Amino acid sequence: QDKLSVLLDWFVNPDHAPLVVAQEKGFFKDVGLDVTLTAPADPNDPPKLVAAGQADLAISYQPQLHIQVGEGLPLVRVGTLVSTPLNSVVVLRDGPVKTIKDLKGRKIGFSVGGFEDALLGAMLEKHGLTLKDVELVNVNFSLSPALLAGQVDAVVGAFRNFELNQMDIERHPGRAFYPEEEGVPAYDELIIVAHKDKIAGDGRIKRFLDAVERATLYILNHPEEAQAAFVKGRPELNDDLNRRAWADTLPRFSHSPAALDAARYTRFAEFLKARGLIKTVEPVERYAVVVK
Amino acid sequence: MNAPLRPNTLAPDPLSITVTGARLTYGGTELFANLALTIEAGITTCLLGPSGVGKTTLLRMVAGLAEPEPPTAIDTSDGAPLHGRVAYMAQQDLLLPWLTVLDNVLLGARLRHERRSPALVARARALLDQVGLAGREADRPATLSGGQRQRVAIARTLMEDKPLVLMDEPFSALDALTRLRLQDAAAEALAGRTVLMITHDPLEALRLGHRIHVMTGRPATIGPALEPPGLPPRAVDDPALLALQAELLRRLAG
Amino acid sequence: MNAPLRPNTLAPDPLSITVTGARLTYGGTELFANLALTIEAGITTCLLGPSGVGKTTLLRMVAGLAEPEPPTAIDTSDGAPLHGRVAYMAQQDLLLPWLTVLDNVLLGARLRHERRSPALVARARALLDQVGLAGREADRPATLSGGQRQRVAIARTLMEDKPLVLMDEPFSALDALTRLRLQDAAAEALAGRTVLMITHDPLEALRLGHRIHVMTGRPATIGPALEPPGLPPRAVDDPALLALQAELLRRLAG
Amino acid sequence: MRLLRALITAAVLLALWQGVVSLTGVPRYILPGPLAVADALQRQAPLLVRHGATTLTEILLGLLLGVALGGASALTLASFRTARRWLMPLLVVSQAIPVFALAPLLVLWLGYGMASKVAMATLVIFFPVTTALFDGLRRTEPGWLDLARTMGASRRSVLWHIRLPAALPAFGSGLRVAAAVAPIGAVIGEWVGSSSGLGYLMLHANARMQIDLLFAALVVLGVFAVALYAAVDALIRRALPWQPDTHPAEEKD
Amino acid sequence: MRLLRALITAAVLLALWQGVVSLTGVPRYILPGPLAVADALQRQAPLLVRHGATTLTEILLGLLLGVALGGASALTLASFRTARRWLMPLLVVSQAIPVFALAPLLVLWLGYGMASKVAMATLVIFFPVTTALFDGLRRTEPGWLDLARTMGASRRSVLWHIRLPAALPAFGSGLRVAAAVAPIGAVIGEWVGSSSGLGYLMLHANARMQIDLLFAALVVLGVFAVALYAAVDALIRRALPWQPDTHPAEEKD
Ligand SMILES: Nc1ncnc2c1ncn2[C@@H]1O[C@H](COP(=O)(O)OP(=O)(O)OP(=O)(O)O)[C@@H](O)[C@H]1O
Ligand SMILES: Nc1ncnc2c1ncn2[C@@H]1O[C@H](COP(=O)(O)OP(=O)(O)OP(=O)(O)O)[C@@H](O)[C@H]1O
Ligand SMILES: [Mg+2]
Ligand SMILES: [Mg+2]
Repeated sequence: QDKLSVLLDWFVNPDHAPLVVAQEKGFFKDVGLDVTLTAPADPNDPPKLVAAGQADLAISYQPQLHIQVGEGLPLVRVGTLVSTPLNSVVVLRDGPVKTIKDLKGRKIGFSVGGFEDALLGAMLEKHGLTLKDVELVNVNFSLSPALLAGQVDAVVGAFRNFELNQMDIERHPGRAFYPEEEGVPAYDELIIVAHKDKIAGDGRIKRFLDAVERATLYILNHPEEAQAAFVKGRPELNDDLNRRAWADTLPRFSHSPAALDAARYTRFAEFLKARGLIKTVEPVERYAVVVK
Repeated sequence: MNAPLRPNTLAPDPLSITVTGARLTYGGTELFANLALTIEAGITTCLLGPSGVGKTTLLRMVAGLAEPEPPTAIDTSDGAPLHGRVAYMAQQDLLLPWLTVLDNVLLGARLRHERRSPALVARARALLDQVGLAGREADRPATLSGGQRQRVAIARTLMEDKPLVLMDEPFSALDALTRLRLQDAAAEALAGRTVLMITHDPLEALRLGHRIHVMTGRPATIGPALEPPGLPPRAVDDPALLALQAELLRRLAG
Repeated sequence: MNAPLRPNTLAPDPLSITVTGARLTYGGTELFANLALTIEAGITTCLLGPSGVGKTTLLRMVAGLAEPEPPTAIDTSDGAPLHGRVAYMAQQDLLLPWLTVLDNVLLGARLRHERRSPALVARARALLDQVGLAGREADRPATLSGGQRQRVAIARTLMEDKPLVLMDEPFSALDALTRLRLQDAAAEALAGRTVLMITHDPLEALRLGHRIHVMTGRPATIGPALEPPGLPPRAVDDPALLALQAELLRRLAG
Repeated sequence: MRLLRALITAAVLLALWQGVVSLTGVPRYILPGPLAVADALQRQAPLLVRHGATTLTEILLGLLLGVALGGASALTLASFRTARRWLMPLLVVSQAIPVFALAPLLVLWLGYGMASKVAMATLVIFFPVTTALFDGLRRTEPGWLDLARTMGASRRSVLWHIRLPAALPAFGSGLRVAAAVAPIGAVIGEWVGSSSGLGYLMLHANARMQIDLLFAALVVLGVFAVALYAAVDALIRRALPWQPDTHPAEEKD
Repeated sequence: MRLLRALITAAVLLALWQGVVSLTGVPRYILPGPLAVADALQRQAPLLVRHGATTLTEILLGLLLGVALGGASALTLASFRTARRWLMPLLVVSQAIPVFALAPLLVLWLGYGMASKVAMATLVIFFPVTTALFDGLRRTEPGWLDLARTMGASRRSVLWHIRLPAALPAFGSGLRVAAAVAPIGAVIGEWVGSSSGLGYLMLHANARMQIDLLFAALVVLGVFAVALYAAVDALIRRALPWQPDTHPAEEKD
């Protein structure tokens, strides 16, 4: 059994289903891995700690990867967990904002991820607005409460599989504007990153990705059993919200976690450069690889 | 110069206090049981007794600061409670370090939210002058010598204009001459008032006391009053006093 | 019963101290300037003076606690510095509230990390017995009367076995009889030692002092020594003392 | 009697809470009512007990370490002028650094285990204890110091036998603050990264909008704080019998 | 002389920092070296000044409010036995509640403006000040209280003229702690929700992996803390001239 430490991006939630199911179903054990999953409180920490050699793998986000690599962190993407964007701009469905245009002059809450303003800027520009036309407020991790309580008119950084359900349960259904439909190129929301210099000859990563792939397929084939495995030992995850989020997340898992679409990464890097978040567009192989 | 020491209000009928059946225990030891003492109206009663016999405790009991046990009774001649009618000078000077000398003397007025009238301040200054501390009004207690601190405490007590005055060894830190001077000043200021004064100096008791009691024993008892002839303040070199001093020492020896 | 008061080590050659040209100012006022005093070896020097003249300050200066100004010189007969060779009893009792009476007496040993040997403890207990506090060893200072606290401080000072003993009004809070008893005890315990004692009581100075100085004036000066006949402790009723008392009072008024 | 009082306090608090909820109409995903929280407390009892045990361990360890280190550093500051001059600013700065900036460093050096949480709790407790004791050590009655000096006491001996006992009441004051803030220290530590503890549970519940569970965890934390404070308070009173404790409101007049 | 010492302190700190970086080989995206941070400080000076001004205002307002409220509540606790019995547990609980649980409530009631940050800073400062002053009020020399009683002072008058002045040194001790923790209070408040301030800047820099900027903001925060502490310390010494301040290490022996 080889040990392998994995830092999640946030507390365990349905986004991590393939990892948790692989753990619970013994898929990791089957490939000779003893995996520990650790949740941080700040999603910005895991990539740093992997870069510092504190853990083998971290769950992160594609936009952040570009920024981090731009700042010189020795990171490389080795796998994909969720292959579509999850991020979205959310407003109250029966609120005054019907289109992006209606955001003019309004308060928009965000939870600092480092990339929300760029994303929002692109979406606004498609509709003839700029960031100067709105007021951005950091609401930390209280996105839906801020929106529901009317403190802000919209939030950016809400996950479509999560916050929308949350609002629905509270009987204040929301409306989402999807970045990939509003001028932002599509990207992988959740990716798996490793230290650049440590992947060569490390057979564990390939085996890990195999187990994740197996778990993803298992979830698709046996949603009920997978759900049961997911909440086993985590009774706090067995509630209405998580069950709904589970259903909404299933179709978004990458069916081929190890595969890489290099062109997609280049396209997104160019987008980020245009928005001023990175200075150069590096060759994809410097920061995203297919592990052999 | 002596005028300010005399209270500027008309003193009411002097008060007498009778303590009967007084009982007080500290941790199982009876300090006194069934102790009786009359503090006669309008005169100075001096209390002597060996160190640790319970003089301070008795004084505090009269001042309402020590909790006596039944069947203790403290009766006043006018039947009204003593609270608010006592000026108390403790064995320690108890000056407040953050107040100036003058403000320490004016403490009572400050605590009772009385107006700091020019007359009041003038009286305090005159008292300080009387105890030999003119010019030190603005100093803080930390810069005073032991005897100077005690003199501020005396001025503070005389400043209080109360029918009953309780003083615990008020002159113990003073040199012989200052002591004589202040004894005279105090005797004059307190004339006509009911005073209970603890002292260790038999001669001081004989100079100042109309009646002198000696407290001895455990549980302590109070002996009969010794009433020296003549009116206080008596002259130090009065040969009658020297004879009485020997008598007092005999009583002290119990 | 008196044995324990006598130090159990052989006293070294007694020490004499000469203060010359002493100068000290507090906030612009010269307390003393060019003051001279010799504390003779092996005898008791008593210092009298009006309250606030600077006696305590002088004592503290000798003890190394007050910072004198040039050209002050404090010389010892053996040329060695005084530090660590002084037993000092301040005007306040300075008992530590968290220590028992016995531990307060043993404070010096504790501070110097000396072993708390049975002999040491026995000596402390005997001293407490001598000052009339047998049975109170385990009590805390807060439960003592003013005089009792002072007696603990006396015991603590006598416990220190030092060539120079400085005492600031050591008996001021004691009644006449206890005072006489403790004067005798102290005189015996300190026999052959160099002692400087401040007192306010001329008779006390005359009983205990080999030499008596009076300090007066501002800046203060120290008068010539008065040397009463006979050896201390002298009898209280010695008529020669009474005559000298009048002389002392005259000098005090100086 | 004390128990009764505690119960009434709790009842009044609950009533107030319910009042705020009813009057202001706060939505329950911001402030759930006491009934909802009571329900969560009961339903999730095993969970709360499990995570509470972790946090309690961290709190106690942190308190122990924080008090020990705080005491030691106050003594060091008091012992060496040099230490005081150079270290004090450092201590002050240490208070102004937010955790999240330190979190990766802490994890790097201490890992995700209990060590990093105990370190955080320690850091939070450390400063009030240090300042309180150091301040107490500075305020010694000068007469005692003079006496000790003539008795030939070394500086260390004065510190140990005079200054320290005299400063204990001030130290007690610092301890009380420490007891009250220790729980938050542990919780902040858990935010650094953890897989159990009330702080973890709260973040978790918050992220999932299980606000009733979040508040249930808060209730447990509050109980810890009050219990710790009461225990420390009782301990201090016991340990310092010579210390005047004159409760102002109990005076007669 | 003092300035020189401050400069040397800073230099030693920087050297230590550089030492840690060099020796442990912490990567710069976890702990950048002092040079990198100095560079960021200089490059981003206008940004730091702008956000620093916001935070400083919050700190000062919070300090003012926290000290006023803390002082008032200590006096209330000391005045009314009832208040003491019922309120003390409440105060203790208030310390154990992590911000983020309160954050949505605070924002709901106070909005995203400066009020919620000032409220946080106030909350953080409040408890040390309250406990320190309350403890001081309890430790009055009994002799003074006796004297005041015989002088016919009301309870309120005793509190005001005897207990309070006697408790000022203890209050000063609490103030010092408050000055040191005020900055973190404001920063925590900014995390709750804000669009400017050093806390906001730090979150932002952290997310963008501009760790040098994050640490530059930390440096500014540290300077605030030290300056505040020094100012409060000087103020206290001035205000309490009668208070023995015997620096242990300055004794001669
Ligand atoms: N710290 C100080 N600052 C300013 N003045 C001081 C200070 N200490 C003492 N003094 C002044 O020095 C003078 C001498 O004080 P000292 O205590 O030596 O008097 P003393 O002769 O011992 O008097 P007493 O018999 O009353 O004890 C006094 O007038 C006092 O006010
Ligand atoms: N708080 C207390 N707890 C226990 N015992 C006490 C307390 N206060 C005083 N005592 C004891 O009561 C006795 C009488 O004390 P008190 O102070 O009345 O004596 P005193 O006659 O004034 O003596 P002195 O002349 O020495 O001042 C002493 O033996 C003392 O130890
Ligand atoms: Mg007495
Ligand atoms: Mg003196």
